Amino acid sequence: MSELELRGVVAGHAPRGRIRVGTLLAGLFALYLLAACLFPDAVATADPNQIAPKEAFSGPSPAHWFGTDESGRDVYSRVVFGTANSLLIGLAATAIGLVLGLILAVLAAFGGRFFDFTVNRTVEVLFAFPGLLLALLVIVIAGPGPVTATIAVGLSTAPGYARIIRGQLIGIRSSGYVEAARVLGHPPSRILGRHILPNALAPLLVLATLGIGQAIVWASALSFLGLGALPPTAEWGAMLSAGRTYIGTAWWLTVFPGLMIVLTTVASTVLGRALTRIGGRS
Amino acid sequence: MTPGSANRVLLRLAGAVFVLWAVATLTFFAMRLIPGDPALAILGGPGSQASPEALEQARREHGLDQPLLVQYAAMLGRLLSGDLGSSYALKVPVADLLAAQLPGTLLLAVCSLLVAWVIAIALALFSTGAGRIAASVGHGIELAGAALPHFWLATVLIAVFSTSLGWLPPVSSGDLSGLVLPVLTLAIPLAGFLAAIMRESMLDALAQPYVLSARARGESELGIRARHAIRHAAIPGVALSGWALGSLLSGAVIVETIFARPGLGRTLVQAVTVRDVPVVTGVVLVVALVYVLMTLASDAASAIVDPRQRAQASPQEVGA
Amino acid sequence: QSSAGGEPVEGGTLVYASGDAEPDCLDPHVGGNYPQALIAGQYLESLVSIDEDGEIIPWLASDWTSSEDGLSWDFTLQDDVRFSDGSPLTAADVKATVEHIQDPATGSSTGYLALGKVTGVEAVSDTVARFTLSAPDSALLESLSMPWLAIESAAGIARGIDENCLAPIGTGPFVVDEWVKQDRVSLVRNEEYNSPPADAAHSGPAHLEAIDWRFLPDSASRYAALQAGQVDVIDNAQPDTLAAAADAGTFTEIDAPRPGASNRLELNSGKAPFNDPFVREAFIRAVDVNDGIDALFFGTAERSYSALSSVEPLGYSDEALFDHDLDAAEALLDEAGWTETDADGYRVKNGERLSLAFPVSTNQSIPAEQSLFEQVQATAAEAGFEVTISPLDLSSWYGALFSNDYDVVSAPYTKVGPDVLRILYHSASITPAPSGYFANLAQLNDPELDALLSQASSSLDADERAALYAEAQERILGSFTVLPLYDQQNHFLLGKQVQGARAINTVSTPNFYDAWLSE
Amino acid sequence: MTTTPGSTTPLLDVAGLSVSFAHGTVVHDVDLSLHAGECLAIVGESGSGKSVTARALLGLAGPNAAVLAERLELLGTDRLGASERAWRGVRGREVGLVLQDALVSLDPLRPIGREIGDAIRLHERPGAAETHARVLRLLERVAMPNPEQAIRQRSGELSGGLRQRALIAAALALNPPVLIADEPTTALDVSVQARILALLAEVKEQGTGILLISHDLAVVNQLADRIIVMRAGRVVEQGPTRRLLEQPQHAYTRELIAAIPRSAPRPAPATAIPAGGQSGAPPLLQARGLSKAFRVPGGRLQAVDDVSLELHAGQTLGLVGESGSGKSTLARLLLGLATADAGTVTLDGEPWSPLPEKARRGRRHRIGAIYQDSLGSFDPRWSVGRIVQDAIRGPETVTSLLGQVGLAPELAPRNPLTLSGGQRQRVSIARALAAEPELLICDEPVSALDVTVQAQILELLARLQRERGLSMLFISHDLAVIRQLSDRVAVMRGGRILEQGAAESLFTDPQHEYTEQLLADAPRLVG
Ligand SMILES: Nc1ncnc2c1ncn2[C@@H]1O[C@H](COP(=O)(O)OP(=O)(O)OP(=O)(O)O)[C@@H](O)[C@H]1O
Ligand SMILES: Nc1ncnc2c1ncn2[C@@H]1O[C@H](COP(=O)(O)OP(=O)(O)OP(=O)(O)O)[C@@H](O)[C@H]1O
Ligand SMILES: [Mg+2]
Ligand SMILES: [Mg+2]
Ligand code: NI
Repeated sequence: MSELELRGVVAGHAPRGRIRVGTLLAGLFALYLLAACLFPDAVATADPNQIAPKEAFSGPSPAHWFGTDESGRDVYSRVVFGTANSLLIGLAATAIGLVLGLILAVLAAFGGRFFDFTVNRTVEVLFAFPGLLLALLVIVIAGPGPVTATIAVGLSTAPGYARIIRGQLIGIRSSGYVEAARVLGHPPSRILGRHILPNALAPLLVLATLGIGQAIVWASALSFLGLGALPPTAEWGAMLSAGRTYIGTAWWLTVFPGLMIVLTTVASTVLGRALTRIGGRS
Repeated sequence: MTPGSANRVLLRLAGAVFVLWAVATLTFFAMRLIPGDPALAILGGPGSQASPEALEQARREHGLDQPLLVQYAAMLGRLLSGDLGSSYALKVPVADLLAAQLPGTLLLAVCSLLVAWVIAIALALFSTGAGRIAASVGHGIELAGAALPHFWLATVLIAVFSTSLGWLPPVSSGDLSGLVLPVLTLAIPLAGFLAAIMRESMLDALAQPYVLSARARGESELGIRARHAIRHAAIPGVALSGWALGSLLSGAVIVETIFARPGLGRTLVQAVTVRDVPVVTGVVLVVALVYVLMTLASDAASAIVDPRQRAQASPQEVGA
Repeated sequence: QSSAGGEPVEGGTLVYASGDAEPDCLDPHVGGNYPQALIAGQYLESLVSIDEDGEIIPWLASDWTSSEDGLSWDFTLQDDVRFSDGSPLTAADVKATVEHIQDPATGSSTGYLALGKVTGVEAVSDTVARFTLSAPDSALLESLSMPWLAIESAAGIARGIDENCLAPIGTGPFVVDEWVKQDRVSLVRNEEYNSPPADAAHSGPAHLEAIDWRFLPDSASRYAALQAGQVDVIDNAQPDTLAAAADAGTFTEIDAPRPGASNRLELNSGKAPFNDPFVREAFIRAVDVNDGIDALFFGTAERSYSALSSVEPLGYSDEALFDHDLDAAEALLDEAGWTETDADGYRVKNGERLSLAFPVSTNQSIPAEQSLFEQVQATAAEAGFEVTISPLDLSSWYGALFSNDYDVVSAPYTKVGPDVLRILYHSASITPAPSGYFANLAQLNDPELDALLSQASSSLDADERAALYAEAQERILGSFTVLPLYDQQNHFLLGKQVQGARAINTVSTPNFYDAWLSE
Repeated sequence: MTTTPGSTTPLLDVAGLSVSFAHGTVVHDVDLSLHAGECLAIVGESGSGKSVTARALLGLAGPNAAVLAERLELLGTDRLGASERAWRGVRGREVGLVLQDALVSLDPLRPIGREIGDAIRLHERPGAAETHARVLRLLERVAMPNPEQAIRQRSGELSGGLRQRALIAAALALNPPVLIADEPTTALDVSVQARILALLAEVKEQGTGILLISHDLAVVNQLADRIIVMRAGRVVEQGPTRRLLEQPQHAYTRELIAAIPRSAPRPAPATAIPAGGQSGAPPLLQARGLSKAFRVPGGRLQAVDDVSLELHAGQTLGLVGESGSGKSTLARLLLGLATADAGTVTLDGEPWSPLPEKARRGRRHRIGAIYQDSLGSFDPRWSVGRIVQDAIRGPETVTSLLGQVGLAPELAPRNPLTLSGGQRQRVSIARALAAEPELLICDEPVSALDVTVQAQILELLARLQRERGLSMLFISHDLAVIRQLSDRVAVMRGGRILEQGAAESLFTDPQHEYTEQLLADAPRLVG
């Protein structure tokens, strides 16, 4: 009796219960970032602000893993010391953007009869206001600095989030399960909290994890316009934009901070997924 | 039903006018809030050694000596009569300036949006089904794409396609070949973003019974994603497109700077830098207008992609 | 000065890529900044020019004489010069030009200040214009050589600012044809041109048929465009590009430092902590920029020890004042009472940290310079100075200066001749103009210096003038309010096909009258 | 030209088929074969593995399934370990599959014309015009009213029965030699069901082999040549239809046959409930002049047209009618899920439907609902247990509620997507009961249940009515069920109520000719 297995149709999912290699790597990277945030001195190999103009623009070497920058500072150590600032901008700006976006979207999608016109229009006004101008205004008014950059980036990304979430909410609010919950007499807050938001959360999670990297990039764009972090603060976005001038002569100035941003985004996405997988099963 | 839909259109229009008004108002007061004297902008920028008489005269001429509310009313009056005013710094009518800047930026933004969609859909189609490795690689590309700074991408694209290969001009040359690199620069990160969002909804959609039913008809994996799942997955992205275009318009500044393209983004940043209030207001109004139009379009597009949204166009009594 | 010889080729369009901001107005009378000077040199001409040796030479004015007391100057104009609109150049146009610059409604700054002592111009005849002055002005000819005081047609001026800004009417070798905002200015050859300066290489119309003057704000793209052959000339070539270009060997470089002041840091002596000369000296001793300049500028910029540009013949240097000496700095700080040190290693006095505000204009400082400022920050910290660098947009930067919210600042100033010292360091320049503008950012208030500067600017005796300026500079540098860095950088890169282009020795703007394109 | 079973190579020949999921093996060692022109029916307990077997035959058991078989031959070709590409050639062309979940098996974003057209386009490549024509013909064959309009509608705009017909049309599109039909008539009224059965008979006549899965033994009796009875993933008995129905061998088969609802009147309620109006109390639920129209391609569709009805406490109102006649829409109006164009609903004499949602919320718990599309009514991210738990208002627990509807507590952590059709329907019922409503609006609550489970559920409902005075609006196409359960019955067609009256009189003495026809079309097990 020969038993032959029929192939499944869709590429099979990983077997449950085993941690994937990707998740493991992402976790390790996250730990590394955490260490860099909390104990930068231990993780770094040099003082991030120690200049050595004579050693400027030297490529990666055992002494300087990521090379040195235009002032001879150790790029690796600057990347390490920049972690806290960059993650602050990434996380806080994304949090601001998402929370604001979520509130706006919920108001827009569930404004109700009375609020419908005014709230929706107000939300639209915020959407319509160019994000760049918003960022510029915040910086011009409040002066440059990490907090300002965070707020500026958060504010200017909120409308995008709001827009996506709103589209998502509109689809979900007419779904059968939301109707079923209404028929059960559950109050809107409960429906929103238990059905609508969690179901809108999948794309939201992607947004959030992507947002971390994007916020840092946004901040670097502000640096490009000359309005980024205060020197000599190490911050990935500012390092990127400062290193851009030398992209032809010293590639390591942009590639390593850029890589950190990308890796952070990837790791947070992978971890976010893993978390929802665990959460979704329980 | 007809009076109802006529009402809806009217409401929508009123909404659009409201948005434009509010945006103009916000800009007006925000520009007063920031430090810097607009009268200086009129007299050759903040570094000018303008005489007191000249400053006084400039203020009087532009009504800057009036109380704020009077100035505000005057601005609204001008806007209502369709007059965007004259640039403080450039001394040309803002309308002319915008007419010259808008087409280039709009072309850039629209092309970028379209190219981004093409790339995003291709990514989503080819990396969601085929094997774990391909999926991971595809996902990695998306995430990296979404996390690429424009200026870095632009510089790399120039280094590869202009300096090394010599295929494309590094800066705008006025023809289509000059549009390729700027469009790619804007499109690649947006594509990564769109694709990453699509992927989630796509995976959800692929678990649905109608997908099984399509398989039972003999639909291929690609066909399933292309004909079924992608539409479900595209819903959030489509909703985003109107906003994306608006933000591309104002956010094009980096690309416009690097590729030396005249455009709204540069105009806006420059105008903010020298406090050229009429130009800032003009650009903001244009961006808002494009946004309003695009929202209408993307709502319509969403309704095509997802008819459920059409049914919900009027507010339901979910919340209240 | 084209090294590659050969007969000039007639015709062709030269594409010039400018990294400077696009002017708001093509008429350099209005406002008056360097970007305007760059382009205006192609279509406007001045009464006089300056040759390689720094001597004043004739241009639109073939001859000039001054009265004994120096209060009246007669300029005789060249014969038969015509504006691009066909009208002849007369003394009335000179009069109209000066009146235009002095009219507050024009909003001229650079030209206006340079004509400070001129009370009026009289058209003695069609060809003779007489300037009357309130006081002798040793800088008058230097001032008049600058593009911001170039002669425009009276008829053109009469059209009003708005129109004149779009296409000023001058006598230059090229004429403004079209201005596409944020993109380019098209210049076409002036076929009737006959008024080259005395040091030009040829006569008659220019070789080039047209110049396509493009605005390419990004330095990397500018260089990429030059490499791709999309443009023929770029300005504001960045240090790394210059190094790369020198390695590649495929481009010609023109290094033309700007005249007037050098690029320098000014220490605000008007308020604490820099009202204490010990603290100023301590700062200057503490800061080490030499290695940084070498690295950041790839050897394209030379350290300066003078308040004036190296192209100024009357410039005075004193290297000894700027020796890096950390021990001396610390001793000076101790002496000034900044004896304590806090946990972060900064000096403290009466519970107050030794903090310095350093606003940096991101529109005016190139990346290499901003990096250098970070090194200033880092080296000053070693002595216990906390330097806070805030990158600001132009308006906010001026705002910070006007409200006296700065201790260190870098603000370049371009003007032909040492008279720039009077503008920058005379105590009269501490009083802000109504717009808030004041040029004496060091807030140097030294009556003796004031006297020296006033005397020098009225002295018509060259030797006396030189001696006075030397003494004045000694006082300025000795006050430790100035840390000179290097000349105002002004590098052009030209494709090998460009021949005969040069920078004019007035304010070092490029001139394409003699230029031609080979191939 | 009927082929005698066994005389030729079978179209379908399977031996030792087993399917396992992470939680266990759900199909054990199933053998079956199907010949041209033959109809093989699979009947059995809900959740016994019928649908999984059907899907496995097409290589569609799903990514989490492990499928093992000793032999799997389709049209004489071995398909063991076939490549995905090879399977694609089979699906739709050699084997047509009508999935059980008719309500959710059509892409909600695409017009059904496209969905059916795809089946054609994928294997043959006719022009657009020809595809259109063929789709139209198919829709006519499955008795789709107004096919020209339907072709442009999306599944969300179609009633359950209309969707099911579209799905059958898609499966028949290429005249495949094998047709697997999983509960193809659950959502159809008896008249349309009769037409579809006739169509299937005709197809069979033409030589197609049909594998029919159904809980409705009357339907099976009409069409099937052989029957397989499944329980708990195993085949317990098989044989020719007549023999099996008349002399069932296995105890479960006997149980099944005994549970078939006879078209018999409702047993008299234990406690006499006063008929409406006599007590003077207002009806629990009353609708007056309800109307609702939809915009459809090329016009408007009056889905509910001036409907008035009343339902008294402790009573059951049965609602029968043509598929697409507006039953579900009426239910949605009564629930306040859709806004009526005209008319009002009162609950206990107090206004209900015109009120804003806020004003209704406090009384929501009095009305429960069982939806026709049960899967759509479940939050896709929630487990069965959580869905039920969320609705509980009384002392019951998830386990006890699941037990009442015949579900094992092991199902609680599962996602509804992985349940069988009947299991989902029972989760939906459990959820409705969890809220302990006074009034239950049930839209085809037992359509996917095998007769034994169905009997169990009906008994449960009857008990609740007896014990708690539960009132019900009971929508069903199954006249026997309606007759067994209802006090009064309303008959709908084209959005209107044609006839309304006491159940018994309506069944014995129908006034309207449509009602007469309905009664005539009802399939009977014997006869
Ligand atoms: N994708 C799946 N993942 C896990 N379990 C599944 C999946 N699909 C079905 N099952 C389980 O397999 C068993 C058989 O399901 P199947 O759908 O075949 O039942 P069925 O006989 O068709 O029942 P019904 O008459 O209720 O439709 C059920 O217990 C069901 O819960
Ligand atoms: N959202 C909608 N948009 C357009 N038409 C609709 C919509 N919902 C229902 N219809 C149409 O209204 C009619 C009545 O539908 P309904 O679902 O009430 O029928 P039903 O009596 O429940 O039928 P079935 O027994 O088949 O479920 C159908 O023709 C259907 O196509
Ligand atoms: Mg089933
Ligand atoms: Mg229905
Ligand atoms: Ni049935």
